[in-house]
Amino acid sequence: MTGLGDLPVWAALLTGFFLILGSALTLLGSVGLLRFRSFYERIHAPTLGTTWGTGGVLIASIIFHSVLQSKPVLHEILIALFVTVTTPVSLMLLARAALYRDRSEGNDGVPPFEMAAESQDEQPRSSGV
Amino acid sequence: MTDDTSLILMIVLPFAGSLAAIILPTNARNAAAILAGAVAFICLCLAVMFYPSVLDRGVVRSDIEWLPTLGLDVTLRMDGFAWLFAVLISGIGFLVVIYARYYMSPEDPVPRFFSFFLAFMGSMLGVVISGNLILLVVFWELTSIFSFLLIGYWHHNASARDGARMALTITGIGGIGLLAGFLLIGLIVGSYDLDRVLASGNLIRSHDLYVPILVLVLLGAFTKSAQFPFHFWLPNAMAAPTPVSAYLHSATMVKAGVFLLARLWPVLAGTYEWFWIVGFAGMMSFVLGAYFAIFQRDIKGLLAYSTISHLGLITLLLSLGSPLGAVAAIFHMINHATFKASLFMAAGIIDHETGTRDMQRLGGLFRFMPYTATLAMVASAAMAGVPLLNGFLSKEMFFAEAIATHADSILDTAAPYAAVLGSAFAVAYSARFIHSVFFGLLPADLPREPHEPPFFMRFPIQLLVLACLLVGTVPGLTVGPFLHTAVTSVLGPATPEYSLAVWHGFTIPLFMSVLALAGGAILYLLLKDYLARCEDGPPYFRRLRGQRVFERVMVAVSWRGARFLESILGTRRLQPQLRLLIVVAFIAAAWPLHRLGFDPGRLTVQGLDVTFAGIWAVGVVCALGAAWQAKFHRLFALILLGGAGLVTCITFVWFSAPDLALTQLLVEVVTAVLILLGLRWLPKRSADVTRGVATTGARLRRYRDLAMAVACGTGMTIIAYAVMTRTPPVTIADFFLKKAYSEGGGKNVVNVILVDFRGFDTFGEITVLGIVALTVFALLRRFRPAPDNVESPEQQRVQRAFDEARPDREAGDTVSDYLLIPSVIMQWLFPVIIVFAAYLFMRGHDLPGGGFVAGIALAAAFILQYLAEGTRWVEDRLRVLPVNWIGFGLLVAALVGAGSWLFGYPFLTSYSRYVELPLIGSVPAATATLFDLGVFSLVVGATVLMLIALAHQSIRRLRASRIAAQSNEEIA
Amino acid sequence: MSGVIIVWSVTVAQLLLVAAMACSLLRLVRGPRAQDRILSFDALYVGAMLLLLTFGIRAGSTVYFEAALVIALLGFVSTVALAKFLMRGEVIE
Amino acid sequence: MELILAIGIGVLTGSGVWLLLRPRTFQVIIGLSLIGYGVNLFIFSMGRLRVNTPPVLQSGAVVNPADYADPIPQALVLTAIVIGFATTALFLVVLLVSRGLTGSDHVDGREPN
Amino acid sequence: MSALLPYPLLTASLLVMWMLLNGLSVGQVVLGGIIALAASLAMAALQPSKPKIRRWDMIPQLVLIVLADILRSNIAVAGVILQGRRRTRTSGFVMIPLELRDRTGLAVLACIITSTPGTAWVEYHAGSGRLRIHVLDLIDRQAWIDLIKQRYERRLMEIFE
Amino acid sequence: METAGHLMIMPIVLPLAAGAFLLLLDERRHVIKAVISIVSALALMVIAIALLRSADNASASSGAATGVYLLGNWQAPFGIVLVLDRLSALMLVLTSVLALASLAFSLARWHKAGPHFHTLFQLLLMGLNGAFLTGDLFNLFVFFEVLLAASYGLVLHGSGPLRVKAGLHYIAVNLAASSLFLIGVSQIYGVTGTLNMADLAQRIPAVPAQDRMLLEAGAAVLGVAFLVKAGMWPLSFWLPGAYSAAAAPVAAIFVIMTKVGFYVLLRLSLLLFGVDAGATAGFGHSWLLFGGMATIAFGAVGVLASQAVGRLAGFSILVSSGTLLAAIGMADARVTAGALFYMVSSTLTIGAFFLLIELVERVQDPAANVLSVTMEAYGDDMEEEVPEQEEVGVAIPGTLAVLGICFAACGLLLAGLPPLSGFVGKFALLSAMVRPDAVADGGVIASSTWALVALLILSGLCALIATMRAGIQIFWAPIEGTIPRVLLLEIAPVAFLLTLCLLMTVQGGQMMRYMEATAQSLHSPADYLRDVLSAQPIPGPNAPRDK
Ligand code: NA
Ligand code: NA
Repeated sequence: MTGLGDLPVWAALLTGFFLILGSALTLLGSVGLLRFRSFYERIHAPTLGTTWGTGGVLIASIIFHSVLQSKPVLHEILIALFVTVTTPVSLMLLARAALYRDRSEGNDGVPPFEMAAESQDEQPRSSGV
Repeated sequence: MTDDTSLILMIVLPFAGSLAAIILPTNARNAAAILAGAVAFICLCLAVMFYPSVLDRGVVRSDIEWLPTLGLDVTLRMDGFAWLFAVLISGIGFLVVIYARYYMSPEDPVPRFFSFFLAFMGSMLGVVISGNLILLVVFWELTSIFSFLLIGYWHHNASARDGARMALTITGIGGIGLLAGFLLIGLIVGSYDLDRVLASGNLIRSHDLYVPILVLVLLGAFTKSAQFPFHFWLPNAMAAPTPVSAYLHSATMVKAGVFLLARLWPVLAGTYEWFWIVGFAGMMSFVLGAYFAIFQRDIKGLLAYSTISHLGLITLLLSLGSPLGAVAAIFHMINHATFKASLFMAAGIIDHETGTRDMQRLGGLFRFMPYTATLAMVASAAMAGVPLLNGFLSKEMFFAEAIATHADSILDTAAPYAAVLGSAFAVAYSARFIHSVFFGLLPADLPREPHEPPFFMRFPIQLLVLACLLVGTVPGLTVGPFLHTAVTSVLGPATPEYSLAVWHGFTIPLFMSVLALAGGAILYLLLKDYLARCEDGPPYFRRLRGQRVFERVMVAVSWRGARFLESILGTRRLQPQLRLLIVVAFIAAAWPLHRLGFDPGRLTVQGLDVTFAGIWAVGVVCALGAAWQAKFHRLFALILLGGAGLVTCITFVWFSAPDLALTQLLVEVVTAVLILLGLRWLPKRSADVTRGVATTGARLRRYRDLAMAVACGTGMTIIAYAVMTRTPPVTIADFFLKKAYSEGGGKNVVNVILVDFRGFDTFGEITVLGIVALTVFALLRRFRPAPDNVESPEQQRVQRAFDEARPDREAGDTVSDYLLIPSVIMQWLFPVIIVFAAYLFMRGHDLPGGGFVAGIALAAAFILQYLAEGTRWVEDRLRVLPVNWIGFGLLVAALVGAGSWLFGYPFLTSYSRYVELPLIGSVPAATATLFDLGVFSLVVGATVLMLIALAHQSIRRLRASRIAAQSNEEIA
Repeated sequence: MSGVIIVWSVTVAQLLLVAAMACSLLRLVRGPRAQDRILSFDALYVGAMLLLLTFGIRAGSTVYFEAALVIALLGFVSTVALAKFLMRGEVIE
Repeated sequence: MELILAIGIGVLTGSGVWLLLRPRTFQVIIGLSLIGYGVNLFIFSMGRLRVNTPPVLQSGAVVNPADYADPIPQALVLTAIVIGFATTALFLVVLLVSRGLTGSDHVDGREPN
Repeated sequence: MSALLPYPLLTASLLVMWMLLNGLSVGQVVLGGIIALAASLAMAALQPSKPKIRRWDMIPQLVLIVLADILRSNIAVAGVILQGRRRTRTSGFVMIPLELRDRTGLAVLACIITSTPGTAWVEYHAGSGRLRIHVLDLIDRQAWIDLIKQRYERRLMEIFE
Repeated sequence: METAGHLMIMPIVLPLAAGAFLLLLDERRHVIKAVISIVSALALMVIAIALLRSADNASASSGAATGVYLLGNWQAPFGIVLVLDRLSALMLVLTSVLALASLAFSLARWHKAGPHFHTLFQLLLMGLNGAFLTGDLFNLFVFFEVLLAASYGLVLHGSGPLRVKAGLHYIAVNLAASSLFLIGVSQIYGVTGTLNMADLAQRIPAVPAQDRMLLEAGAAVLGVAFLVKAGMWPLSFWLPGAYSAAAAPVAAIFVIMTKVGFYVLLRLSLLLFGVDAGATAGFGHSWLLFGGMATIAFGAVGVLASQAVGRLAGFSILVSSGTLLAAIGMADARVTAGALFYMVSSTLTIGAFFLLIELVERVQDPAANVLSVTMEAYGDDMEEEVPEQEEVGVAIPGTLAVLGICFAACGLLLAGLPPLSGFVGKFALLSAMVRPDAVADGGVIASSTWALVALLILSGLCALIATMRAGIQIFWAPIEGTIPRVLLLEIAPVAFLLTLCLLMTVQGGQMMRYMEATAQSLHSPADYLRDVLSAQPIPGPNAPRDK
């Protein structure tokens, strides 16, 4: 039904590669989200999906559509841009909120508010995944 | 004047007079009286003038079309019997008016009295001269209503209110029964016309419905005529002003019942059922009424019970089914009207002059008011059936009928004895009235010094008593011919031979009369001393008070019972209502499926896509989780709801509905923010408080609800699956797909449907959105947070406290630090989203997008700024006027729609073509796009209005608390 | 040939993405804290966005692109609102 | 496919109904939203399911309706979504106002005793 | 000019966005131009702090560096996730005193740090200009501080201040 | 379509334009807003009457029994059509009359009790008229939502705990009902593939047997949605509360809303499941009959049980709805005719009653003059409030008498006692149910019919007892009767509506003729189908585009 037939194989291979790369990275991110112990570790995981995970799929999409329509189809770049700009916003707000909640509940493993330059004495926490 | 017009006038005049009287000033006593008197007198003259035409034509009719298709026309019909009553009603009415003028005190709002009086008279005339059964019911009910107003005239005392209510309730019930009965008669006869009904007596009597008809009609007649067992309302009606009693209980109200019995006598009488029901009621009323009358202390009470008794006599006569009985009944109707009216007026005079009607307090009044006393004596003698008075004649006829055997039965054998007994009682109470009021020694403690009343107060009595005398001495010359016309008009060919002679020789009836007179006299002599000091009401029956029973029943049925029923048949709680709704809907859907043998279609697992299944696994978890968590973890539930929405979007995309996915996504975002805004005003709820204390009942309720939920879900699944797997019908969609581009000017068929083919739906849809936004706005204008929400959220308090506690920081640092960096990005996204919205709008007609999604996107841009910087900051810079956006949007949509009128096309006719613009090339220009602009504008306005109105509550709260603080300072 | 490649890779990619969404959902349900749920909700959105892009490739058309674009540009708004609700107890001050 | 979607519709509606019968206003509003999803998908499914045939015409002037999914249910769902959004917002505000005036978030405005 | 075209750079980039979305054509340029202008005028209403970009030339360099770093740390974090329990790893907070004050610059820095898997922007205090980040795989705290300050902050300060 | 035809859409567009325009005016400009609103309402009445005349004449003279308006110039069944026949015209007139009265009443003060009253009111009218005019099932849903949304706003107008609680229930139930509406409509579409009512009527007989149960299930669910609006027991418990809590003018206009449910049920049951509906003919009639009877019984009980006059009025609505539903269930042209007459009469009556109640309650205690809204007032500082002890009207001595007369009239009308139209309506129903030819064909009259007759009569009795109790308590019992302060503007609408009832009595013959003609055309919808489906769009603007 779609004109997949007249897509050159190299393009198909490239598309497939990036597609699977991107989604694999995203999956990894989610796995990390699932397996990491503390919230502050988990917060790192989704960025896999939002950076190169998204990137991979977008590149695949760009290649695919550009070759298929034999003209540059670049509007996926916008998605990349928007994701890169918006994800930090939510993550920053979320992390700060989590920090506040942990502090107000006096949970351990969170730094005190003190921000004196020499207050680098926070104990790094050792943990497996 | 033609008979038609005078017939109509007889009805119209009284009501017109009533209207005229009601607008008279409250103190216009004479004006009202003169008006009423004039009306009554004219009616009397009209009636009298009818006699010749009634005499030679028998029946005079006048028909005015009213509801022909329902067989209900204004048919007025005057015959001898109706004529007789018309004369009685208007004549006695005239006399009562004169009497009332002097009876009523200047303090009373007399015009209202005469207004009701005239209206009542009109209704009564209507009853007697209406020639259509339903019309008769109309007037019948009117008499009930106006008698209600007349009895309750002195509504400041409770007895009047109760009497009026009881009268209306009983007679109202009767009237409704009468209506039902007449409906059945109409069903049999095929017409409500009186003449046709009177002509089809045999048909009716032989019909299966005869007994129901009889019962219903008698219900009407007995309630009206206060016949046993419906008699008890009448004595309570004595709370009415005496003129009212004199009118209602002599010639009119109560007479309506027996009038009806006589009127329908040819149709209903003569059967076994008729004899038994009517006869029994009549005899009971006759004897018991007379017996009760003896023991009344109140004169009017005595007269009331005697009325019941005399009407019982008439009913008894009619029950016999013999023509002679009917003659006697009609004759007694006349006589009773005359003497009873005069007696009531006399009672009124006594009350008026002495200030009391208690026969134990009264006495020896003969010395003070000889004329009145004489008149009263003559009248009550007539009531007792003393010879040479009219009462005697009809009583004689009654005795004669009583002994004559009709249907062989106990009732029949009892009749003579009952007749004598009742008559004896009548003699006794008449004697008591005369003796205890006018003779004996005068008690000391009379409220005021009695003397003769003014002439015009006595004049009506004189006339009536004169009538009693004349009729009693020379019946043949006076009442004879009129009675004959009346009788023939009722009985027609069946009219028997009868003589009105005073003297028939030494007959059994004569003997019975003597017996009754003697017995009554003796009875009174025996009871005299007892009656002088007994308490009110008859011995043995004192406990059994009809009206108390009635009141009890009324309260039990119409109040307590009703409340109980309402509470079990209905509910005021929401959950049961929703439960019922769901159950009903489920049954409604399941019933046809069950009835027509439903086959859900075979399950096919083919084409089952793992990805899709996985997506829906996510969706299912989200839905169930939301249902599970919504009580204690609102935020969690909200997030899960979002998840379910996301899965819905993916489904839309999967099954080729990109527009739906777009819209759903944007709505998701806005809804989430909206509910979050609301969450702040809901009470804190923690799981551990109420968890685990669920009672068994609660648990059972939960299981029931769970079952219902599962049932509904399964039902939806089955039906959806069934429809999806059936072969689709030929839908109207093909037309849209074919015409969307060629005639709608767009490639995105969904959008073309929305803005063109079915643009009218969108038109209404945006109106809904606008209305809701306005409602939300209006509601929040009056929003008042619950006490536990008034202060700012815990987090803000903690953070402020923290900032204030530290020397290096000041209040608000935390939040400003918090938003410092993110807000930069969110600001820069503002124009980006605007451009994106423009993009969505522009492409709508040809590709997924359109005014609605564009609108929400733009709204999101605004909301993002509010999120980033707070309400004040934004509104210092941006002045969004959402209400105007809404109004503008609606107007644009309406104008675009109406624009097509200019070209003579129907509303919302779109026009699209490509316009060649310099250096831009051909661009699509469809009026549909303009319409979409209206949509866009409205959506922006509505969405922003709702969210911002909600957001404003926080500021409102701050302002309120500030005001509160100030006031506290002022206090301190 | 290339059709087969595309179809297969898209199918695999979609499976991976759905698995990713499932993981995020699992974390969402597990929590333990609200911030974890919000974080995984965000991840869920990203997964959905990528899924939509794969549809575009599978269908060889760009009609599904805007949906993805909407998630990319506006999907974070609800996350922001949620986070702010955690931090301040109030979304718009 | 049909089966999965049907089950999905059922679960959404069922969960919604369950919440609709709960005593707390917030539960009711979530329930109404879930029912909304279910009903929208139900409407959508009434046009039968077609994969990858969006009713967006290729610019070809001649159109074969068989090549496209039924656009009408989609249009109906769009309207339904909008109206659902509006009513959700309204109900939310009403429950807030009720909570404010009665002090309780019970649907009957007072705690059951 | 500045009244009509308050943010030329913004307007331009919005126009580019429009082009990307609608493809290239004269009509779209005109239409997009109008819309972009309108959007930037709307932006002007918000009176945002207007960033001054001094060193255009450094932007591409920074972008490339960041992309590379992101790619590297993607692999690193993926490794961490895949390794599972086989190796213990310490994560923790690092406090970094910043000189960079420009809000836009800070925003870009935030995007960089957050977008890089393995580092997360946690809190920033405008008063003291101190930033706290969380590092997934924390071995040498000072190394991270230098990395951020040397690799990103310096460049950003050159660009924005 | 000639421009005269455009009159048909005016009842929808005019109130919309008025409402939208009112939005652009400043909040505090009450006078100008009131003027616009009233003018619009007046215009609506004039238009409605004109439409009624045209509908009556058209069907009397030419073959075109029904006026058809092709929206967007798209032919039925594809586009949305408005259909004007005697029934819809009648409903339009009734709506406009009631609207005029309530609006006038509200001008005494209610319209200031909250923002955007007039807009909401106008849009409610738009929704009502749309629902009465549209010939498209989904468009009907849209207009239902329009009128419901506006009603949500209006039922809460003036705020206050009572209103909000009742409103919450009202909204919750109706939202659920709306979902049912959607399910029903879409299911019908899924089976028949069309949304146009006339087209549906044509397609339904052809629905294959294995799909018919799905069709009927959809129709049944749809019916439930309408029954909620019509207030059938046991779906009607929200109604008395909501109506008695609503502000007087709002409650008055709401009376027409239960009639919307009746209208749609009547229209659809006769159009889709009438005699020519093949296997599905007569679908649901018995349910309506018995449901209606249950509703009458419950309503009557409620009437007796209610202490507050407001609830009494609310329950009388249920009685009237039940009567109408049962009448549909009878599926007999003459009964339908009677039902239509009864509907008009009872609507006017209860509308007047709701307005009157607020006035007579001032007899009981003058404190009732204070709006609950002013008690609850917690608005913005700039918000204009109705002052606490606002003196309403002046105490004229005649007031009490006038109120008494009006109350008595309402009582008679509710009880169906002579001489007013309440009696005529009830008699029309009864005489249609027990009539010789009804016996002739059926042989005997069904016992259910007898039960219905009894219920009708007894419900009247209950109304009589209850209203009498209330009237005595209000007008007679008080020793020191406080003379209420009533504006002419407030009593005039009541008098207006009651006068109309009187006219209906006097002109009963003509009215009945109209109703019978209406019923006839409803029971033989062939003309309707022909006219709707044969209406041709004007050739023109949508010519194939130059590429
Ligand atoms: Na058109
Ligand atoms: Na990161």
